[in-house]
Amino acid sequence: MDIAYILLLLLAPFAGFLFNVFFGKKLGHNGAGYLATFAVFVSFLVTHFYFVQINQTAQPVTVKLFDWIQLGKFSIDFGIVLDQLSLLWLMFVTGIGSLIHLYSVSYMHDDENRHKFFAYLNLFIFFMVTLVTGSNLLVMFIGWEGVGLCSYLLIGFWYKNQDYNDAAKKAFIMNRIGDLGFLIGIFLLGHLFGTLDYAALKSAIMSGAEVDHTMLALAALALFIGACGKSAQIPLYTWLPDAMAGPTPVSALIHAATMVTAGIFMITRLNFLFGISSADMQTVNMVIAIVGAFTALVAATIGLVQNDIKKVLAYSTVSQLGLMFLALGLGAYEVAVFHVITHAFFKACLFLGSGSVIHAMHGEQDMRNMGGLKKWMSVTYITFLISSLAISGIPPFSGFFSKDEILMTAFHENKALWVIASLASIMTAFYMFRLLYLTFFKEFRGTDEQKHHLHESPALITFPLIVLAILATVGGLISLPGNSWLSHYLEPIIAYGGHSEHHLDATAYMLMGLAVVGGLIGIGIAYAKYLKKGEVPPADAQMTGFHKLLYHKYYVDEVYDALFVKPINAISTFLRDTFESALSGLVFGLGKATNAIGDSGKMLHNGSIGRYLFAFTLGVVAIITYLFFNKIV
Amino acid sequence: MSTVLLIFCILSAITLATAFLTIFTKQPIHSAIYLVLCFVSVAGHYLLFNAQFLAVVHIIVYSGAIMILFLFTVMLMNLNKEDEVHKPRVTRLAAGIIFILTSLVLLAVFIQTKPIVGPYDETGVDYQSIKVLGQVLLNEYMVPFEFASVLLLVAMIGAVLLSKREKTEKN
Amino acid sequence: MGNILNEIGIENYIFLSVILFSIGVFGVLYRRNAIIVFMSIEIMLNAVNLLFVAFSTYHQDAQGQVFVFFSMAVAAAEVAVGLAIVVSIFRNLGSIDLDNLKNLKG
Amino acid sequence: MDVSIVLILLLAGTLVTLFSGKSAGKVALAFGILSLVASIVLLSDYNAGKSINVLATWMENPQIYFALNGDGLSLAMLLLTTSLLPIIIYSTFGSEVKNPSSFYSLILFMGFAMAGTFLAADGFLYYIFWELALIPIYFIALNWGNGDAKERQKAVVKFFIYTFAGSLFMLAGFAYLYTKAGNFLVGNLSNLRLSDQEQFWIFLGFFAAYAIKIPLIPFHTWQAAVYQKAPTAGTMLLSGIMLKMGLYSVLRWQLPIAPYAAKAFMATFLIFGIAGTIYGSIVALRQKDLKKLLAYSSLAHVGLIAAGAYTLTVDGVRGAVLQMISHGFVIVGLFFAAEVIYRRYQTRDISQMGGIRVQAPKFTSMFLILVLASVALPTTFNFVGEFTVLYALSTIDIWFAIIGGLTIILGAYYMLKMFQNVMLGETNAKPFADLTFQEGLTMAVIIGVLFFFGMYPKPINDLITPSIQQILNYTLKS
Repeated sequence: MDIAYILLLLLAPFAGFLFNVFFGKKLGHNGAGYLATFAVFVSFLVTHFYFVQINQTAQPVTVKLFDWIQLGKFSIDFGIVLDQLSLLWLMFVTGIGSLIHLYSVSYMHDDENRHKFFAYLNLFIFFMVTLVTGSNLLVMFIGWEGVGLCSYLLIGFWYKNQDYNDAAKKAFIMNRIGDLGFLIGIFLLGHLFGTLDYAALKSAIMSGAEVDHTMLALAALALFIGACGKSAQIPLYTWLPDAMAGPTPVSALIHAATMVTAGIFMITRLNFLFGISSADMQTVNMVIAIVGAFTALVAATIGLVQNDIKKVLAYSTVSQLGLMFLALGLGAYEVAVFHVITHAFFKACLFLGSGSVIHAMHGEQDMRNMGGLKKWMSVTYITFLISSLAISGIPPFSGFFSKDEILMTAFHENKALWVIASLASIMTAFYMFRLLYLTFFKEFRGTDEQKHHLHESPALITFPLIVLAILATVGGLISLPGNSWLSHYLEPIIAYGGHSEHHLDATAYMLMGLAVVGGLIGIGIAYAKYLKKGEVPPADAQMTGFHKLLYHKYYVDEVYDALFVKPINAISTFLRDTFESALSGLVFGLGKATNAIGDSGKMLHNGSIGRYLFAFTLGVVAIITYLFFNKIV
Repeated sequence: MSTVLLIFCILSAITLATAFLTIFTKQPIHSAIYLVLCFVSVAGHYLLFNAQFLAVVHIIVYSGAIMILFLFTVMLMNLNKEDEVHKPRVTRLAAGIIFILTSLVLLAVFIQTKPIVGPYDETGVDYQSIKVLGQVLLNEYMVPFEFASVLLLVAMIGAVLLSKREKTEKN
Repeated sequence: MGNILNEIGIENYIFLSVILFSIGVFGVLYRRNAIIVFMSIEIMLNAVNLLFVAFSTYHQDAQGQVFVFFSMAVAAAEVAVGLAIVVSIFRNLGSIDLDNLKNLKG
Repeated sequence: MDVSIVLILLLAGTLVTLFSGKSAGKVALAFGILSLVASIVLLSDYNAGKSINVLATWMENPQIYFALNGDGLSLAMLLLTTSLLPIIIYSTFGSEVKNPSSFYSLILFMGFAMAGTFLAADGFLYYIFWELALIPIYFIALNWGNGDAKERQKAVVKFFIYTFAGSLFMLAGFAYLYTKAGNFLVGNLSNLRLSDQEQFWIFLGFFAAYAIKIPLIPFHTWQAAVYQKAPTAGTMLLSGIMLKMGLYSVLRWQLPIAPYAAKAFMATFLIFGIAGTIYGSIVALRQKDLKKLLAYSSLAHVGLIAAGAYTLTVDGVRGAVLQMISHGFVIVGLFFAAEVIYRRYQTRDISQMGGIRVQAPKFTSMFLILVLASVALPTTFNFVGEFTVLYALSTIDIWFAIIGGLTIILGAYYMLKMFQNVMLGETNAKPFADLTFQEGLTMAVIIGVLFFFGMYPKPINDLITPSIQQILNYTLKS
């Protein structure tokens, strides 16, 4: 019975994908969209069924579908495991997924390739489900690469624009760099333990078998590189802002709520590995925490000055992901998971809200050309405001609880990281409200024609916004400080007793207060700068100094370009034009040498029979001499 | 010195001399005539061996058929002139050296191989009369014999084909 | 009739044949006229034939003579074809000077 | 029934096709499918435990047997050959072929020679088949190729001489082995106890032949030019099957006969293979000609396959074989895609393409799937092979896996770049008709195979593993 349900869970989106690919165009105007939504919703229902079940039984469901790859030491089967962690992820992947599908029906209604869009979205859900539910690392890798593929397809959805295609390609390749790390991690683990199955790995590690701990730490580091690629951490984060080239629902679904959290999922899934208390592993964890903290800070600083509404959100996403990795590095897995969930709610809401704005503005994304939209788009405005408050960490919205947990953990573990994280979250509050003020307040700064068309988005768009806003508001309830349902729920997953819950003592309250004050400071600065003074960010050409540096994202793209892309291309050109022909010349030079020898040999063969005859007789004499006299001489 | 040996010496002298003259004479016609003499003297050698049949056949084939062919060719080409240019001096010298070299090597080979000891076989059995030869030829060597006929036929056809004027020449 | 070799000796025949053969070789190398070269080849063949017969007598065996028959047949065929070639060369080139035949040059 | 039936069918097909005039293509296809059916029947016989080997004396002196062995490895390669042959033949149906009867006849003859190479168990017989395969491709490339006739001839003659010259070293090796063993049977040759010195030279001689055929860098210089000049069917034969002959021979002949040398020089040859992978990937980046780009991608892939074979581990060899089969399919598909574009645009210059996707969505999807398969996306067959090979490399040394794994990144880079430049962007001014039924079917079959075995490689795995085990037992015994 389980198999049937699980296949339904897995294959419903896949069936939706196939159907939309082949018949999507014939399904009428919105048919493809509704079909896709329905497919994801089916998955959501199945997930819900299991979610309820596991809450009662606490027994994970494991199904082996078939043997997949055999290696000398072990074989890898295509198995599915539905435990607390994967179900939790499935809940918001399929749940938010359904909402965004629904949203897209309206958002994409006038695109000629709608059916493909929905096909890709469904395919994405399918791979995401595979990623989350796989019972071993390699099945996860299927999903891992699959979602990368869908990300590629969707970023480059408007394929006529080569810039978008470049962005898509960049995303795929950067992800692939991470994927190589992931693969190396898989190899090392497979080599060490002879299995890739989570349960088997866990029991092997927990049983304290003699293994090379340095190798283990290396494996963890390699896996972390994989996570860096997928979850956009330094140094592999630059693809995510570019990925905003895709349609906005894609940004919401893939590049904010689900796919980019795959790295966190993977590390949480392997917490029995990352949580080992060896010196090497602690170094790895430190690396993770530092990378996370710096990513949070760097992305936040870049986010401060961006003018593209989606770019701001993209950097905000990178920054928030950094915070999650900080938590992971500090061993607070359930805190990271908590932030993943709340972040999924409010960031999806923010992206969908920005999509609603862009929709109203007919594709305009530059905030300098917006303003005063509150008047026309009240639902969008309110949901946006709620989500902004949530991400800024203002109580009682969900973001407050999750972010506070991270800061608190950081404070207890490492004060320097706490300072960095706090700075990042102050900046977050600032740029979110900068975004809000520039977009929704003051006078409209766009063209008259745009103004003429301004309107609130239809119900299909606002409905998901409202649902997500509600979730962003109350999402914090799942893990209230001091009484965390989430920690309790994830207990079987966390191998090392979990992160000790913070007591609600004076320090804790002080930290909460500090966080809130920090958030308010950020909001206050934004208020003073953009609402009171009514500043508008300067045009690109007028930027100077540090502002310009930030606006150009520290020129990281350019540096990467100069360090990696250009040299490789230059080497390629050199090899193609010079080296290949030289090599070819070398090999075929042998032929030429033979020719030259032949040419000189030609002198002998001048066609004169007389000379041939001489040679012949001499030869005969020589042969006879050899035959008869060699024994004597 | 017995009579036979004397005859042998005279014949050998003729043979060698005419062979040399064949080569040194400038006029091809003369060469051909010397060659005929040479062949006849070789037939004389055969007679010395009491191989009459062979001697006859030799004269018929060589002096008769082959030499006629040569003569005809020479006449056909109207080569009866002393217009042949000598080869370069070096070449001629080299030819001489090779002549000596070949002789020495071959002689050395024959001397080296098997010294002849004692008197020669004399079984008294008839081995070279026409009758015996015919039997050997048509029993043991039946197949090669037939092939020889095929060979001659082919050679004849080949010769005819080769010496026929090509049609393209007319065009 | 007694064996003639008792009076002359096989060595003499060997000497004779060797020298005759060498004369043939010499002629091939010495002359440029294709017909004379042909004749030299015939001389070489005769030298060999002669030795065959000598040894045939030496062993008192007819096989050597049979071989001479075959060699004559081959010689006849060879001369026929060879002279035909010479004739056609003469027709094409107007000369049968071997040193003028350089078509073998690669 | 024994394995010679396939050879007989293909040879008969060659003759019948030669005299079948205008319907040659269909006749050839029929024979191709027949041989596929025959190989499948053989496979089931083999799985049922029946003997399908052939052993007959061919010559007494030197002692040469007409010996054909159908073990798992050979059968896998035979199936690759016989399943790609009909696909290749069918793929040509959309374009005009001059003088079809000899063209298709040559293709079948090539199939015959390659199948023979995969089956032969006698070194002499094997060598004959090996060289025989060179003749038809020579004529195919020369007479039906594209581009300037003179340049084409130059490239093709180079190719012929180069590969032939390499093979002569192998022949010398076989000749030496014969003096040792007294015959050419692979079993006997593998059981020879050669000295280290002898093994070294034998290994090197075989390597000369295989490195050129595969090709490994720096012996690849014939490849790109010939792939570019040959007609697409010829390129498919070359890249899909023929280069697998070299890889297969490494496993069948080189490793078991010279095990000591294989072990002693393992690291060197691993580096050869991996360097080829990286080199091919980098050179492919900036190619202007679509077929040349694919040629270099092929160079990159076979480098990795060769590295897998030289690891001398079950995983590595198995991965190499899986990768050989999957690469055969995917590269045929990709070259076919190039052909599809060529039929419409009459060019292979990437800079003249672009913007095709709007006009040909079906083609775009299928092409993209092939591109993704070529960069080893999980669920495609190529991933199974590449993963296994890389895993095997990592068991030797993790750095081999890391550097070899760069192909994952670089491969994605050049393939996606190519895809972007060829298919995406503003709508091309030149019209591009979407796939015809014939083209669609060709690609669909290939894609179907790639996905099926990508998810369920077990049948092939079970087929090849025992023979690989056996080969490695020979190799690792001493």
